[in-house]
Amino acid sequence: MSYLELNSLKKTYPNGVTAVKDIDLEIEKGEFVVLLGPSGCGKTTTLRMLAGLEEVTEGSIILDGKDITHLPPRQRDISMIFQSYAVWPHMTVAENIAYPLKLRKMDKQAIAAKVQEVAKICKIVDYLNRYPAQLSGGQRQRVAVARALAVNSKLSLMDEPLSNLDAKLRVSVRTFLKEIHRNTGATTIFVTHDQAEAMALADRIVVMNEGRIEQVGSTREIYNECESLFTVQFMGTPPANIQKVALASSQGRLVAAAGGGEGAMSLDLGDQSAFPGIERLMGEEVFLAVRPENIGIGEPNGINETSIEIVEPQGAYTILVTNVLGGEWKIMLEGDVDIRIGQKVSLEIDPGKVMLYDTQNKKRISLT
Amino acid sequence: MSYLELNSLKKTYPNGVTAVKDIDLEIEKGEFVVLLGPSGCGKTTTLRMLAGLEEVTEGSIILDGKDITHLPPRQRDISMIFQSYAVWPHMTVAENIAYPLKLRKMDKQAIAAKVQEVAKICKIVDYLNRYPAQLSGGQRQRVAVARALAVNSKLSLMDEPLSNLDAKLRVSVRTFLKEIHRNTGATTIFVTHDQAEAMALADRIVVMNEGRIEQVGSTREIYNECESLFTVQFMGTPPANIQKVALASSQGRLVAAAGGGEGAMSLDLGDQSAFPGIERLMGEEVFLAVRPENIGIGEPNGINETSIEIVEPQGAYTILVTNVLGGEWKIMLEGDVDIRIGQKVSLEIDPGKVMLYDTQNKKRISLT
Amino acid sequence: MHVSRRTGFFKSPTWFLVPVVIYYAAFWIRPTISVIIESFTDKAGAFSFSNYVRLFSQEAIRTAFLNTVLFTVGSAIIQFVLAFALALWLNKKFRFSNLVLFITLIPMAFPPAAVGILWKTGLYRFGWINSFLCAIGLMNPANPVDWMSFRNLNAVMLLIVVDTWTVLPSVMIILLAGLQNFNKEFEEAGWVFGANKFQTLKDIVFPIMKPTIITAMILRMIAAVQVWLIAVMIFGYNVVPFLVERIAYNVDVITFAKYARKDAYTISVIVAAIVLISVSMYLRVSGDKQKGGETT
Amino acid sequence: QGSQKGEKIKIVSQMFYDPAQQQYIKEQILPKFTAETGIEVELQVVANASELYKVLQAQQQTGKWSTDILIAHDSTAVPVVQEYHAVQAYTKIPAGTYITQFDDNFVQGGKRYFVPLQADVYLTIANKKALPYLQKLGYDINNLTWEQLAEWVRLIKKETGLPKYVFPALAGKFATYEFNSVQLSYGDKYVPAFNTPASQAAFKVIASMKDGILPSSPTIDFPTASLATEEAWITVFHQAYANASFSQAPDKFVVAPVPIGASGKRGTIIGGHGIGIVTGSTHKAAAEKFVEFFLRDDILYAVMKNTGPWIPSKAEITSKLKDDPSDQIMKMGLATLTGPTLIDRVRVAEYQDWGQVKRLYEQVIGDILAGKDINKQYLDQKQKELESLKVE
Amino acid sequence: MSVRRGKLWSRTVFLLILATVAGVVLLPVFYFLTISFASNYEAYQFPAKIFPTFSYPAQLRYNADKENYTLLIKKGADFEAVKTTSDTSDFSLYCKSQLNVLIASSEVQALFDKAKGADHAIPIKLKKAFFRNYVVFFILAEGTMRALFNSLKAAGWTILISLVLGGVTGYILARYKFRFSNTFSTGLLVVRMFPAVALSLPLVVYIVRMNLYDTPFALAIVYSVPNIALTAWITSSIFKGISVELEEAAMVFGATRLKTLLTITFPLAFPAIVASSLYAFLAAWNDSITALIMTNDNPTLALLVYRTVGSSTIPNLPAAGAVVLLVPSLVFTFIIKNYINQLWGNVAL
Ligand SMILES: Nc1ncnc2c1ncn2[C@@H]1O[C@H](COP(=O)(O)OP(=O)(O)OP(=O)(O)O)[C@@H](O)[C@H]1O
Ligand SMILES: Nc1ncnc2c1ncn2[C@@H]1O[C@H](COP(=O)(O)OP(=O)(O)OP(=O)(O)O)[C@@H](O)[C@H]1O
Ligand SMILES: [Mg+2]
Ligand SMILES: [Mg+2]
Repeated sequence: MSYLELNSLKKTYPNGVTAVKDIDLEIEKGEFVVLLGPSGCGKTTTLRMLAGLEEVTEGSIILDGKDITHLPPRQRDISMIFQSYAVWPHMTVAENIAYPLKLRKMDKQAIAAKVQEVAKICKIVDYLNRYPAQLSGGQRQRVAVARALAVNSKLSLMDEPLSNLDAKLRVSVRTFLKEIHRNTGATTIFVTHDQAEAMALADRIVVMNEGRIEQVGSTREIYNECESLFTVQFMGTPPANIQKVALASSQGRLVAAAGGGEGAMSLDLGDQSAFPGIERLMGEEVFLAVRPENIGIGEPNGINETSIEIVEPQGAYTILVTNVLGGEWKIMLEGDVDIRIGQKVSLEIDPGKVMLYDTQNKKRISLT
Repeated sequence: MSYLELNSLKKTYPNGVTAVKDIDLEIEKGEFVVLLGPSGCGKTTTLRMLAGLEEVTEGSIILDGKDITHLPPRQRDISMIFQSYAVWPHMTVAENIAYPLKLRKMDKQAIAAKVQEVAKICKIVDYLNRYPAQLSGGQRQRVAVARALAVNSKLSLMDEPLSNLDAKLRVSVRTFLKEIHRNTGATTIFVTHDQAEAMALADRIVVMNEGRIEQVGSTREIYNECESLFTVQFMGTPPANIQKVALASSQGRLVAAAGGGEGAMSLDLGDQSAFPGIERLMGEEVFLAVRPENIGIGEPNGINETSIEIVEPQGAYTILVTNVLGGEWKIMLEGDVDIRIGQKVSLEIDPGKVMLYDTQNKKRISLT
Repeated sequence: MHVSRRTGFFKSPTWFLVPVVIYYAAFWIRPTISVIIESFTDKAGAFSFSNYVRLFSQEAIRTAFLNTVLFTVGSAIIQFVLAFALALWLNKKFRFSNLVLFITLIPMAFPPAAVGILWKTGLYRFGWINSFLCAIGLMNPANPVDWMSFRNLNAVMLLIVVDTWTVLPSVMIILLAGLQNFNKEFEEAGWVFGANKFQTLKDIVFPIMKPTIITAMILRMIAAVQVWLIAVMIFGYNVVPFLVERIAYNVDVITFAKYARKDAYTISVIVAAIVLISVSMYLRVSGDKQKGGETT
Repeated sequence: QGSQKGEKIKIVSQMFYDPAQQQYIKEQILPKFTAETGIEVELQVVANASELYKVLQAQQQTGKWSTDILIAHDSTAVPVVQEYHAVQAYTKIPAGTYITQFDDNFVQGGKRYFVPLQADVYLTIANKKALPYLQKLGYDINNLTWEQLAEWVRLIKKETGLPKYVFPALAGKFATYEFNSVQLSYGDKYVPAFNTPASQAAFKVIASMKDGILPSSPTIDFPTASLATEEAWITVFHQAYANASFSQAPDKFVVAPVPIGASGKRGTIIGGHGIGIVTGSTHKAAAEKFVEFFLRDDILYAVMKNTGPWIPSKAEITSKLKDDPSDQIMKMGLATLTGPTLIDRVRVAEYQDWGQVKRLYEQVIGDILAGKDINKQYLDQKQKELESLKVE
Repeated sequence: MSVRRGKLWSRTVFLLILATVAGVVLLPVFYFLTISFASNYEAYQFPAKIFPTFSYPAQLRYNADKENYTLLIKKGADFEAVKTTSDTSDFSLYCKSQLNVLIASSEVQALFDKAKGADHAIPIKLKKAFFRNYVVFFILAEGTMRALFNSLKAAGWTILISLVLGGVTGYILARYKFRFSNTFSTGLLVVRMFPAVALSLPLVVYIVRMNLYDTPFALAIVYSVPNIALTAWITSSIFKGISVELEEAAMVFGATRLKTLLTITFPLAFPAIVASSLYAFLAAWNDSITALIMTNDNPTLALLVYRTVGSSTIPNLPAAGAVVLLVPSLVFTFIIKNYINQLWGNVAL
């Protein structure tokens, strides 16, 4: 039995919206799991059911062998970091951290010691006597973390705790959270719709869509072995480029082709013999997905000639926007590339990194 | 004379805070300039002085040859996109766009035509009769853009127009803004604290710090030829790694070294003869800055052996956090790297990409 | 918004307050000052404290003072608790919450005269209140309570109940607005970190809502100290004296008495002083600990 | 006729205080006048003396006299004439034999300012449910003494366990006159008074009923509600209001004269209203016409019967009263007014402020109900306070 | 299972609270309405009825000995004799004035004849003229229309004065911090601390001197004193709720400050400002005390109600008058409820 089990969890709001349709998930002790998905997919709802802030419509939640499905929040032994931090504005930082401990009837000295300890970890020792209004967003965030840390709960929940921070701070707090997790080993469920965050933090990512789980796996699996068209389209900044192609065989090689005339696509996927069972797909249409970083500029493999429409230098890399069969494709090149808008280029798609999806059920077509 | 000139601009608020200390800037017609800097550095204040929403304490603003320093906003012929969009909630989308035109006493038909035109550009034709409350954040943002676009002003100001959008949308609106600018060629000043945004959009970036300009330049210049320690530390996600080193000569080669014993740094910067005038720095301490993507793992050049503390896979690349002389260094490797936490590695720093800074005035030391 | 001074069409916004100030100077400060002057002068017009001395020697004034204090404190506490509970309840959205909100606001619309009739007809021994209590079996029809024979503390409490019915909506409205602006995550953080509902209310919701609560309570206290109409409509003059009831009695019933005007004016000054003192005391007690300011 | 078409006069009246009375005047009487003369009439009723003074003061200060006719209580007649110069002296009085009890107020300096319309006295009214107890005692309600009344009230309290006598004593209202009528019957020649032997006896007899008096009495202005709900069965009260209860269900009540005191006679405060023409009136001719109309036998009788019943001010009417219940009440009142009754009047003019005098009486009933001993010392103190209120 | 029970529990508690709240508010209101429809005879019946009646179960009895007739009305289990007479017009007048039953003398005669024929009391049905009290109220309240206009004028002026002066103050308090802004808003609070009853006396003197006595405008001047302050707080809350950026956007796009105010700020604030004006309306509409002192020939509706029926010994007519007054107030309260947040959300004293 796992540490935390979500069994066929379902939530219908009083207004009739079924936000969570059927969630089955097992989480091991000490794992850092990220719920990732587009806005409105039910991440917050799931988390709030775990916290006891939302009543469960169907299904059950087992934490550490105990059914907590219908317990009130305070009896669940969890901690939570809220999107707005929810650092209580009328208490000093120290009081904020101490309050949950007081509720646990810890004695005063122990509380003071604990406050000092977590404040040190979170680097807020200097602000202990300040009120939240006198802190910056990042500092407030740290207070929220410290408060959650102090209680030593069985489960740590975080609902987009970084989304109110500015980009720079977000990255640094993210690293900080990861470090904290490494040191404490607290079982953590983290909600976000920002995949960079998810990938940076997660031991396992749970991709959600419309109240269901699309895929569960490590960053690598989620990014490189997307099981559904939804996942491949959702993951990556910029996301993968998608094109409907027909599979064909040409001189013993498997070729994906689309469009005709100038700008047509023709991609050599490799020796046909390497794809057992590919016959049944021959001549069929499938979705081809390829990530921007797996496209190069040089020897044409894919598109012969296309013009660059937008260049977005990003320091460490550059994003090019180009027109492929009427749609926008994005290409990501390392470093600072000397390409002008309007320049004609040929795209070289890495055939080993291409993923194919069924047009009907949108699931991945395994080629091996 | 340039199209827009900011001469020794200074702003002291009634409460005594001097938000802008001394800004000198010249902007050419059609340029897309981004003001970039950390929170509180005076970006918004500068922009608001340009808009006429904030009184100028000292200095002058010349737009298209005319001194507008003390004109009220309406006489400046500018347009602006606000952080909160500031789309008027009691007007439909069409009315929102038309309102500034009405104020300009344009005739009705011309207004209708203009509204259609910009609505088409901004892809909001379908929503023209809706009220803002019925639109999503991204759609509202487009309305704000359309409104600004419609007036054909001399200067377009934008104060963090993307910061209220979610990560995914932000990237797409950013691309959209860039496209609009390419088509209209409106002189634009864009404020942000997000460097990815700045780099993606700007013709020129103005890096600000504490009410002053740190550096003005193209994305490439700002990223790769940072003139000050502030800039190099501010730019990049993650930002550059900084280490205080001593310069020495060893067998005719210039070496930067720091620390001693195990984990010491020793970086071969190249043949000493390539650095004329380096003599005066010999034996001196300087700050060495190197960007995460300019560090590899392999043949040691820089650090011999250090252990990986955190691995943050990011799909297209992976960020490693490692310990260098007691500080955290970040390394960015392309793709998905198979490295475990705790693994010992040697760092290979690209000597050509290293930047050195004076410890006193924090300015860059030119090595050529 | 700070627009360039040289370009604005007025130099300073304060300029626009001039009409208000003039209005208040003419219709508030002037009568107020004349009232204050009257209270500090004797019949001959010479400065004197004689009015105050005379007043404080009257037993009715002392009773009125006591009743006023009891009423103010009692109604403030009871109305706060009820209004807050009601606001908390209405703040949850339920099916007919909008309708229920309207129902709770109905007493606000009642003209004072109607409130008087309403309660007077209810409080007779054979009025509708006892009719109802007998009908639901809470009272013995053979010997119903004679509410109108209540005196002293009982009467004050009865008046608090009646007053509460009337003014609860206006207190509740303010608290409800505060709750609607209240970030629910503060409360939820309380629950998650181990507080039960009551602890959350006490340790988190109240303190954070303090500015709203203070607003509501100050407005209420100012009105409560000046209670009179409801008392007079139900009990008539003299039976349950309050300070402002004394003023009205002097103005209304013993108009021609030697010191009626003087007494009325002097009590007014006393009442104003009491309000001023109690409001600032309340502000002091409720504390300026609120460093946050950011409640939403 | 001299009156313009659509002419309209305005009456300000202290009489017809109750809406039911107003309703009768407005529905039955005024339309008749309009039909006869073409003159329209507006009736404004003021609730008490101070409201009347306020109206007059405002008209005096602004110089705009919108009122043409004043119907005033005799106790306010003097200030109306002397302070506000609101009413002019009659040159010609409509024919009739009028009661003279109020002429000291209505006639000033030999000139008549008001013609009396009616008089009112105090009466006893009792619910028929109370009568068996009286029978038990063997007393006659029409010849009751105050001691007997007290005994009756105490018996009811003993048998039913409930107080059944209402002594309306709302501040500023009637308590003073209720006491006065007892005091007079015990032989007081001058009320207000507190420590005369007659007064002391009078207060004592009321105090002896203490347990039988509704404790809520100080909050009650008129006995109507208490009598109608049967919370109270008995009261001695002002004719007009006692009659309001009576009219609601005539069969339920009996009406009798005020009880007899130690002097062997009845005592009552009497009051009456008079009608006068406003000095500043701009419709004097029309006003005179209305006065004439209103004092006509048939009209005055109808008004007296249906808004009271009151005691009509004209012998021409009182001599023709019949036997039905309301005429009987009128007769009973007339007998009290003209019989061997000790009568006194409201002496507003003699005191600085009448409200304060009333307050003294209200305190007495309050103290009686609170169980205080109403002894000589107490009453001496009250007397002292009373004297300090006299006009110097 | 425990869930189900818990749900049932919370549902029950919820309904209980709902019933209590609704009961506490509505019960008095229902009794009050019922009283406004009660006849004089009914007004003081015990136990009081919560809903009005439409007719009386009654009997008519012929008393052969005296040759008259007695009307009996059901009370509890028995019938109570209320009126005995032999005169049909007397009977008819009694029915009309005490029972709110309109029955002509000729109809009474028919009933009398029927009763005479029977040897016991015959049951009769007396149907109430349901709105009789309201009809009587309008007969008594002469000049109701004029009083209504006066009320509207007084309320209108009060709203105008409070909104113009209070609204400007509110706007400035919301948008600017100036040297005395705190003192000023505290000053507004002090205005409410002085008992209005006492202030009205010297005020009347000024009003008379200004030749405004007995005008609705004068009333408005007095009503506005506390209402300007209230309006200032409320409107400042409203304006604080409107983002400054919306105004700045207008100015940047070419609007003058005035134009911005008129085309952006005001339309946005308008609904809430209308709602806030209802406080001023209610104050003016419901007042009868100030009007009593300050008017004479031009009473407001509230004063008219007070004057004509306020001193009644029977509460049915006053209740009817008060209901007439109440109706507009209720409508406005209904409007206020949608703007609670804007009106009070940002209030800070
Ligand atoms: N209290 C509620 N009542 C009714 N429906 C709700 C409620 N809360 C959320 N929903 C609906 O449930 C669905 C899922 O909402 P949820 O907040 O869980 O999404 P989310 O994944 O957290 O999205 P986001 O990334 O925007 O926070 C949405 O359609 C939302 O509109
Ligand atoms: N109205 C004001 N009155 C006084 N000080 C102000 C005012 N507005 C801004 N400041 C101060 O001026 C400084 C610069 O503020 P500004 O808003 O220009 O920064 P910014 O660069 O736009 O920051 P951010 O990225 O957070 O928007 C800050 O220290 C701020 O506190
Ligand atoms: Mg969410
Ligand atoms: Mg800014």
